[in-house]
Amino acid sequence: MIPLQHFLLIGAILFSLGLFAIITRKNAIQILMGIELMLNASILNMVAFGKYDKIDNTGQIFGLFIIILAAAAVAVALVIIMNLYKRAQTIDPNQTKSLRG
Amino acid sequence: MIEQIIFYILTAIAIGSAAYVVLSQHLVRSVFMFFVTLFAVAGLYVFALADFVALTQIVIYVGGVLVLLLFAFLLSSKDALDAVAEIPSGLLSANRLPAVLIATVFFGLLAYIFCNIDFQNLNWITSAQASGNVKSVSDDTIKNIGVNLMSRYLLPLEMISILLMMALIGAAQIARKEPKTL
Amino acid sequence: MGLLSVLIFLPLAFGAVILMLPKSLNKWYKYISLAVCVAQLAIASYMYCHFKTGDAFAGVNQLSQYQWLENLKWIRLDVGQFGTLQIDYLLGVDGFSIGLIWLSALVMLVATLSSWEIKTNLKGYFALFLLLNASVVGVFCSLDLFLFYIFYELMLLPLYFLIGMWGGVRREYASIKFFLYTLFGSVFMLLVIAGLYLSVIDPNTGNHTFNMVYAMNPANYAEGSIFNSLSNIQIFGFPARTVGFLVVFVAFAIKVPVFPFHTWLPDAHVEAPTPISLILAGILLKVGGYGIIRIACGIFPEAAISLSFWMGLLGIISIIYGAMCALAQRDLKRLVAYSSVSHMGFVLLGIASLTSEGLNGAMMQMISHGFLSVMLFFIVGVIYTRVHDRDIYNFRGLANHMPVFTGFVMIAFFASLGLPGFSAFIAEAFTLIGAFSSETLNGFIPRWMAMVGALGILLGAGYLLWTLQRMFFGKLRLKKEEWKLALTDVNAREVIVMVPLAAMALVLGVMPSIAFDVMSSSVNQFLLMFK
Amino acid sequence: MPNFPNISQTTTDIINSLPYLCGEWAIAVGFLVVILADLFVKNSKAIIASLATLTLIISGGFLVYDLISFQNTELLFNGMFVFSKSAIQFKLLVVAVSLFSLLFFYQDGRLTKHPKGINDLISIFLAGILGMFLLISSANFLTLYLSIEMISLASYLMVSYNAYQKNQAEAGMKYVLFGAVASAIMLYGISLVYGFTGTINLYGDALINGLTQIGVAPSALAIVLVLAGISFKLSAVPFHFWTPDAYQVAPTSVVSFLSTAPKIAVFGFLYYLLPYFQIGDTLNQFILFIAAASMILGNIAAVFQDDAKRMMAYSAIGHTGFILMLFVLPQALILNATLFYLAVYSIANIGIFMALTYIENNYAIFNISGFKGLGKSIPAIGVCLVVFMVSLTGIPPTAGFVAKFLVFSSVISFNGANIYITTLLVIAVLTTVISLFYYLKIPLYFFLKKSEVQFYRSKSSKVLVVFTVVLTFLTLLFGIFPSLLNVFIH
Amino acid sequence: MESVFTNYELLCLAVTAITAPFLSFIFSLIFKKLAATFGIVSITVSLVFSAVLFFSVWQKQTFHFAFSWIKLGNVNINIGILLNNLSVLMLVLVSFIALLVHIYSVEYIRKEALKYRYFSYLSLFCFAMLCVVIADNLFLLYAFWELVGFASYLLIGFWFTKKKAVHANKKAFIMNRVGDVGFLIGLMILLSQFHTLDIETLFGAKGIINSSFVQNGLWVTPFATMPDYWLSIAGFCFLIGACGKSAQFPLHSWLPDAMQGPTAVSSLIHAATMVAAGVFLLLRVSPLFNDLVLTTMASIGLLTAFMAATIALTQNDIKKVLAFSTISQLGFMVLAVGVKDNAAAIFHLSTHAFFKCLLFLAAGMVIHQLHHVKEHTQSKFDEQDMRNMGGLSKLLPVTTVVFIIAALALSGLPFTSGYLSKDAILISVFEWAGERGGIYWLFPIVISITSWLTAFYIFRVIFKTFFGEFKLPSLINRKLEDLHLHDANLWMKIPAVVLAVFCFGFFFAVNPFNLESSWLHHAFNVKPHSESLLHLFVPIYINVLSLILIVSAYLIYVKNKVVFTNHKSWYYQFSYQQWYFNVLYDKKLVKLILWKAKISFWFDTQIIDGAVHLSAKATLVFSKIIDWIDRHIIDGFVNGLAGLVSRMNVWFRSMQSGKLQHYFVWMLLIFLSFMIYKVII
Repeated sequence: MIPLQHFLLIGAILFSLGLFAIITRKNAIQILMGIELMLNASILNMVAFGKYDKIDNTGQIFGLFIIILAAAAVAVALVIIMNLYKRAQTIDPNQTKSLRG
Repeated sequence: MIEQIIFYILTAIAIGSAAYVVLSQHLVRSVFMFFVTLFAVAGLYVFALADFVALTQIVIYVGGVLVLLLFAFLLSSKDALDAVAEIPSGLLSANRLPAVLIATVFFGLLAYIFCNIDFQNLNWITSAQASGNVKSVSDDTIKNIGVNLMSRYLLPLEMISILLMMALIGAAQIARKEPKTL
Repeated sequence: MGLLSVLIFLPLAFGAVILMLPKSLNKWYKYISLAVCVAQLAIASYMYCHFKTGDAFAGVNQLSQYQWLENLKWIRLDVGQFGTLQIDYLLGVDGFSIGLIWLSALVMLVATLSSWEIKTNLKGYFALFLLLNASVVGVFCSLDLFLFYIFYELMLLPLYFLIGMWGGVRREYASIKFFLYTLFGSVFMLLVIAGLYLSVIDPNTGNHTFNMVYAMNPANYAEGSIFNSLSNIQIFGFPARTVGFLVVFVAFAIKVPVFPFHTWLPDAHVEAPTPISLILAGILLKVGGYGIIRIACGIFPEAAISLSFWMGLLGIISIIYGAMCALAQRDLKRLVAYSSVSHMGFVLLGIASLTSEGLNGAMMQMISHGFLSVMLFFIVGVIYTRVHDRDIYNFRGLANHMPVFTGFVMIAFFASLGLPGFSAFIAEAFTLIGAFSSETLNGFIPRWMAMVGALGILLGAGYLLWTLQRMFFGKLRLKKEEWKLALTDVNAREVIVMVPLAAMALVLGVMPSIAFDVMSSSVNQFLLMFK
Repeated sequence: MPNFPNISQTTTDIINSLPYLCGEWAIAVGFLVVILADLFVKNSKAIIASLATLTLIISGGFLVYDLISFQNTELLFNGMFVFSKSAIQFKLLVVAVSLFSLLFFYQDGRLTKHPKGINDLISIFLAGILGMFLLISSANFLTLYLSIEMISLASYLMVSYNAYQKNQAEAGMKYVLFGAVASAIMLYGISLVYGFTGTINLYGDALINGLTQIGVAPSALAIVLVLAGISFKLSAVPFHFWTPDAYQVAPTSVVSFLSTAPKIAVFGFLYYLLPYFQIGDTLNQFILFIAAASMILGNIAAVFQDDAKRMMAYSAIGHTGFILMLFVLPQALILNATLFYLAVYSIANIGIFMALTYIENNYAIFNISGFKGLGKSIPAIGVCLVVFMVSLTGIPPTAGFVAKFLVFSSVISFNGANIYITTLLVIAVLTTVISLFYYLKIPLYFFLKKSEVQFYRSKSSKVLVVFTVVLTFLTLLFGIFPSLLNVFIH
Repeated sequence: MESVFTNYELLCLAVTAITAPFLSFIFSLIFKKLAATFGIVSITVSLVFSAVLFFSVWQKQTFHFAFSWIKLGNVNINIGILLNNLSVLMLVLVSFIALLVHIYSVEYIRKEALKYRYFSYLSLFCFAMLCVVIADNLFLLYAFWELVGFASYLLIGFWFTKKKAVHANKKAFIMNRVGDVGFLIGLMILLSQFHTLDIETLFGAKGIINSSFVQNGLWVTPFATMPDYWLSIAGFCFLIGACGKSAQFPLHSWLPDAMQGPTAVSSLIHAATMVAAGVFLLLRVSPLFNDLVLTTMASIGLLTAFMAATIALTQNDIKKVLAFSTISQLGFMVLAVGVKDNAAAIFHLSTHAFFKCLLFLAAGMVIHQLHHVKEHTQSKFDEQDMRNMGGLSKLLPVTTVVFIIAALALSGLPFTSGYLSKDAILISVFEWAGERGGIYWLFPIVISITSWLTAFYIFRVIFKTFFGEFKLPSLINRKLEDLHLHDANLWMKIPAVVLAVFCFGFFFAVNPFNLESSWLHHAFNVKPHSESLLHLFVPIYINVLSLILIVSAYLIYVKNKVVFTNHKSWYYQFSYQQWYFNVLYDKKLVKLILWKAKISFWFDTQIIDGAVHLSAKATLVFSKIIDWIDRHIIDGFVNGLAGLVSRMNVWFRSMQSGKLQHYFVWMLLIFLSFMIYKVII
């Protein structure tokens, strides 16, 4: 039996790594990957807790919804990022700073 | 016992690959390493008795999302790929210092809280255990998910259908070429 | 629809008419405006003449004693938990307001007459002017705090544009400064008004009410409410009622203006076109004094008592400080503006004394200053419209060149430095007498304040005589030769403007009872709250 | 079926729930119909416009019907959806705002001249409204998450809808990534809440009991994490960063929609959340903090902005803070004030953006400093702008004043002497004064400054002027007779 | 004795007497050409009515009429008329002298373009002054007191294109204002103590001032109580008021400057009437003064009298000499009030009015004629400078005679009115000092010296102006005949002659040597002087010494100046040998006196006037500082707040750097800090 804490800690590590990624990566797509890491942490938590919810199965279903939604969100985000690439020839968030102040 | 060992191996793979994804200076490698992470995490789901979710993770995430990411990445980052060596490294460069700070503090915070909670004695878990509302390895999760989706979670399901429709339309609209007649 | 409503809505209606009229009727706007003002003055005069005096009509904290009372249910807004927001269209006048209403009618008329100098965008100008007119009158006759506040704020917007669009070089700075300053005070006041609303209960209906007359009666405060004097609620460690008083006081002190909240005044005056300067000095400053009396002191009497020393202190600082600043100016309009600070300091001193003499004197000073400052600003305007310069050093020896004008200048100057025979003398003397006897009568402010205040009279003589000497006496010498032609003596319109002002100052100086009779019973009634 | 003890009950619940959701169904059907019409009808612009309008009206009609016929509060769809009077009020407000926005879309030059057409925007827009409806009625974290994502995705798409310039695309990217991060954080919070309480239902004892049992620190962490996503939608500090960038370059009509409708929805949701999240004083403190920070930052950062829409973005942040101030109070106190304020704010905001669009369409001016002397050319628009600005500042006789007064008196009536609340009030007042400074900048440039250049005017329709004037009239009318607006709201 | 008139008629008379000049003031401004006529007619009316009033009230009754003017709280202020001995006397005095000055002015001001203004101002002044005299309460008195100052302001600045005149009138008004402030504060003290300002009620025979007392450091009145120092403060305040108006030290420096006005004005306002108003006020409120105030008053009077007299010794401007002389004589009066001899003060006030007015008129005639010469010859010289004069007695005989008569009166030589009044004061001072002894003996000594100096300086003027050699012709290179210098015409001569008549003592006393026989003095003298040697001794020694000084002045100024320079000349030897008591009088004493005079003048111009200017300067500098504070600190604070906002604006906007990841960092930092706050704390 794996203790709940361990799932949670793994999730926390993944989440923190995701945070690190979104701050440091120089590429919008990699930032998106960081976000996916964070989402994975959440799913992990959900399914871990879902073990104690057999009838409603909330944890697992929530996890499924998250995965599906992440796909949709990634699709939208990618479209927007590709649009940026088309207009600015870069997806480095540091290079695109015309809106400021 | 073997269960634990596999779990921790998977954990190590997941965290290690995720760290590589996050820290690597080599962009393409980091993307590919993300495959590994997702697989490993899917493995962890299985250990949480969520085999269907793990499956979905592999099918949708790895098969769909990540491929999409990779395509986009390759499409957009030709220049970036060429200039791999130029990406600055080191702890202090760019936003790394605040990033390290934020990530560690956040993790510390979470860890501190998780370690201070006795999950086994939470009311809802004890009552679930008492009423037998706990999954066992042999349970048929897929059926349960199916029924629940169509009954209890019907509204969210409908919602997400509209959401996906909208995302589809929007993404298609933005991605499609503008007509010549401007 | 009572007379007061007519007073308020007449200008509003005709303002709308002006907006409707086509641009080709440009010339007629000012005559419409003039007609409105004349009508207002006639109504105000009628009211003044038929104003019933005596203790049975004192007003202040007795709603039934107000005259020309109008009470309409206006807003009944369901706001959930704390009942219905009950706002009444409640108008009425008593001894404190009737004089000021008449004053505003006169000043508005004078300002209209001096608006002849405005040449651009007449439609906008007169529409805003009439809006301002309506709101000013509204401020003086509304007895509902919400209504009062609406009119109070409504004055700002037209003024902002009137200063900002027709003003001088730094008009943008001046107008925004004026606006921000006033808003600063009034938004805080809004909090207090909200607090008052939640505290005061209409004794007849049991609802919360904005009625400021009810707010003056401690019995009408709901138990445990924030401004109930028995509930001892503390805000930042001070009693809530003291904080309430302070907030309201500061809001109006900005308007008066009292040191150290006065710095908007010189800028606003200097940049404002002449008619707006007239209104600013003649009416708007009085709104501050009126508010301090009726709202700050009337609703929070015990806080006023405990802080009267500081009020008095601010008053004398304003007197001396304003005079000193005036002495240092070389811009004539700035000088006059600072002199307003000094003169309005007397108002505060008189209010702080909380004696019959002091309060009457303060009211008198407001009315008197209404006439005199308007005249002073008009005088500045006369010079400015001719040569577009106001620097005192650029003029000399105008007395021979513009004898009639100089005559008016002499009258205005000497009247405002407190020459007997003019209203300012009576006003200042009574203010000081009140301030002096305060220590004996009620012990609110010490005697030395009156003595220091008396020094202000001396300093007043200083800067006005200096100006007189510098600009009007001596041999004619102007900065530019061509000014000699430009500086013609006053024309008929200008005389028509100045004569009634000077006459009023004189009449009130010789027969102050005209004003005192009307207000004294109200003042006595008011003072009963401080016993 | 032993494994599914509740299945029959859940199914009947679903069937019983269906009629309550007519408003939502109408939008959903409208969404589909619009898509189909776009696919199969040529030159469908006018048809889709009328279809969308019809959808909104029908939905509004259903809502009104619900409002009149149902008084009770019910949980529907197995605790997924809450049906209540006040939720309908918020939804009606959303519908009203959306109607204005819809009309507005068809006047915005950037959208109407868009080569890819406006039809897709309408369908996204409808889906967004559906998301808002569901958000307002969310009764558990799953629907909360989904509806917030729905609104977010719709918003991302609308902002990036015709991003042809670099900075437009950039704004879209920032918005989407920022939003994704915020929702990831919220999701993590939801997962923790679920873990701590075993339930994802918002309303019920399980949540409160679970969070109370777990202790202050974990529950605070979970709640704050959840609130991150909500704050992002409200664009409250510190989740406001996307706002100025997105507002500045997005099509003005879209900005007008985004700055009003989602906010109403989120506040509607927050209004319901209030009593259920009161574990310790975390919620109050967090709201206190973000309210104060939003008011200060929003209003101060707006001061020297030159881009009109960017300024309005900061102003929106400030107003969010101001409304949030209400949410430190008990639920019972705030409904009317919130609705009133939101309605008034929306009217003024839409009005301003309409006026700005008119100027964009006709003069292609985006900067406030470019407005110099415009008052001479378009005095009507100028006067309207002044009224809106005054309303946003909260000066009589506009509706903004009454709204502001209601907020103040609600806060004071609760506990005017509390030191934190008093400090918050003082901040609110001071920032109101500051806000005057930038709000008056528009009239300042419009009327007070003289123009240096000749304006080139391209002729376009006057519909926007009419709308603007109508909204101005409403602002003044509700300022003088606020009871009228209350009638509408109720 | 019953009056001939009913009260109502008295009221009408009094009102007419005071309104006549007011009407004239108005009509003069409207009908410009008839201004002089209006002025003269109105003041004649006033005089006649005053005279009637005088005869019906003098020593017979006190008439008091009042109606309520302002009634507020505790304050009830009347408009009213109080006719008693003092007021009717002043009424007659003022209107009489004013009439003469009016007549005189007709000629004096004939060539001025704006003479209607002159007459209208003069009428205004008469109106105000008459009102001051008969006002029944202090508030009203104060009002007209200021109005008098205003009229004086107008008249001093009559030639408003003259820079000096404008400066002078400003100075006069402001220094008067200093006094007014004192007066006002005094009023406030009285009002809050007694709740009335009615002179009769306060200070009359049954005045409530008598029912107030000082006890345990408190000043108790039937109405209120104050610490006792307020009694002294009240006294000092009125004293300051009087000092301002009566040009007493330290507020005296405006009077010499006021000589910039027309000489006729100087004679009426700045010699005879207005400046006496200060003394009049002191007389009105005299029951209020306690010992401290009285002693101070006496000291101020003494100091002023002495200082002004010494200054007058060296002045070359004829009007300046007279101005200082006025200050000095007013000092005598204040001293008299200070030693509680009100009768002497009133008496001297009256006699002084005549002879000082005459002196000014005569000087005015000289100046006027010289002015004609100046215009006629189109040369430039100062027509007021005595160094340009000399030997005018032959050319202007009438002027000379009247001037000498007035001078004699001023010096207090027998047969003149001054003899009586000045001796009255001197005797009182001697008696007063005798009662107190010690240091107080300084008072009679100094006042005696002053008295002698008076004789010396006024005769210096006479000798320098009317005797010796006429220096002007050589100065401007014209022959004497070309100057056409002659006596003024009748318009000017008649008033002078009339006044000269009134300089004789017969008019005031049956026996011109006996003070006690003076009806005027008698009327006010509550307690008769004790019969003592003083009555005999004081006049004699004063007069003898005065005569000696006059002669010496003659020797010095008429015969030549060599007395100072050429020791061997026979004049010097003569004086040295003949007047053997050279201990008292030799060149050294003269030099000493002159030196002292110079010192005094220097002191006056540099220190006193300097102080006045300095305080004006200081006020100005202070005002500049305040202005600076206003602009930079008060307004600076406001702008600083705006600056703070803009600082924060810059900071907030720098947070919005445009880089997405900076947004993340900021967001997470703020968010995390809140969470840490929540979780840890």
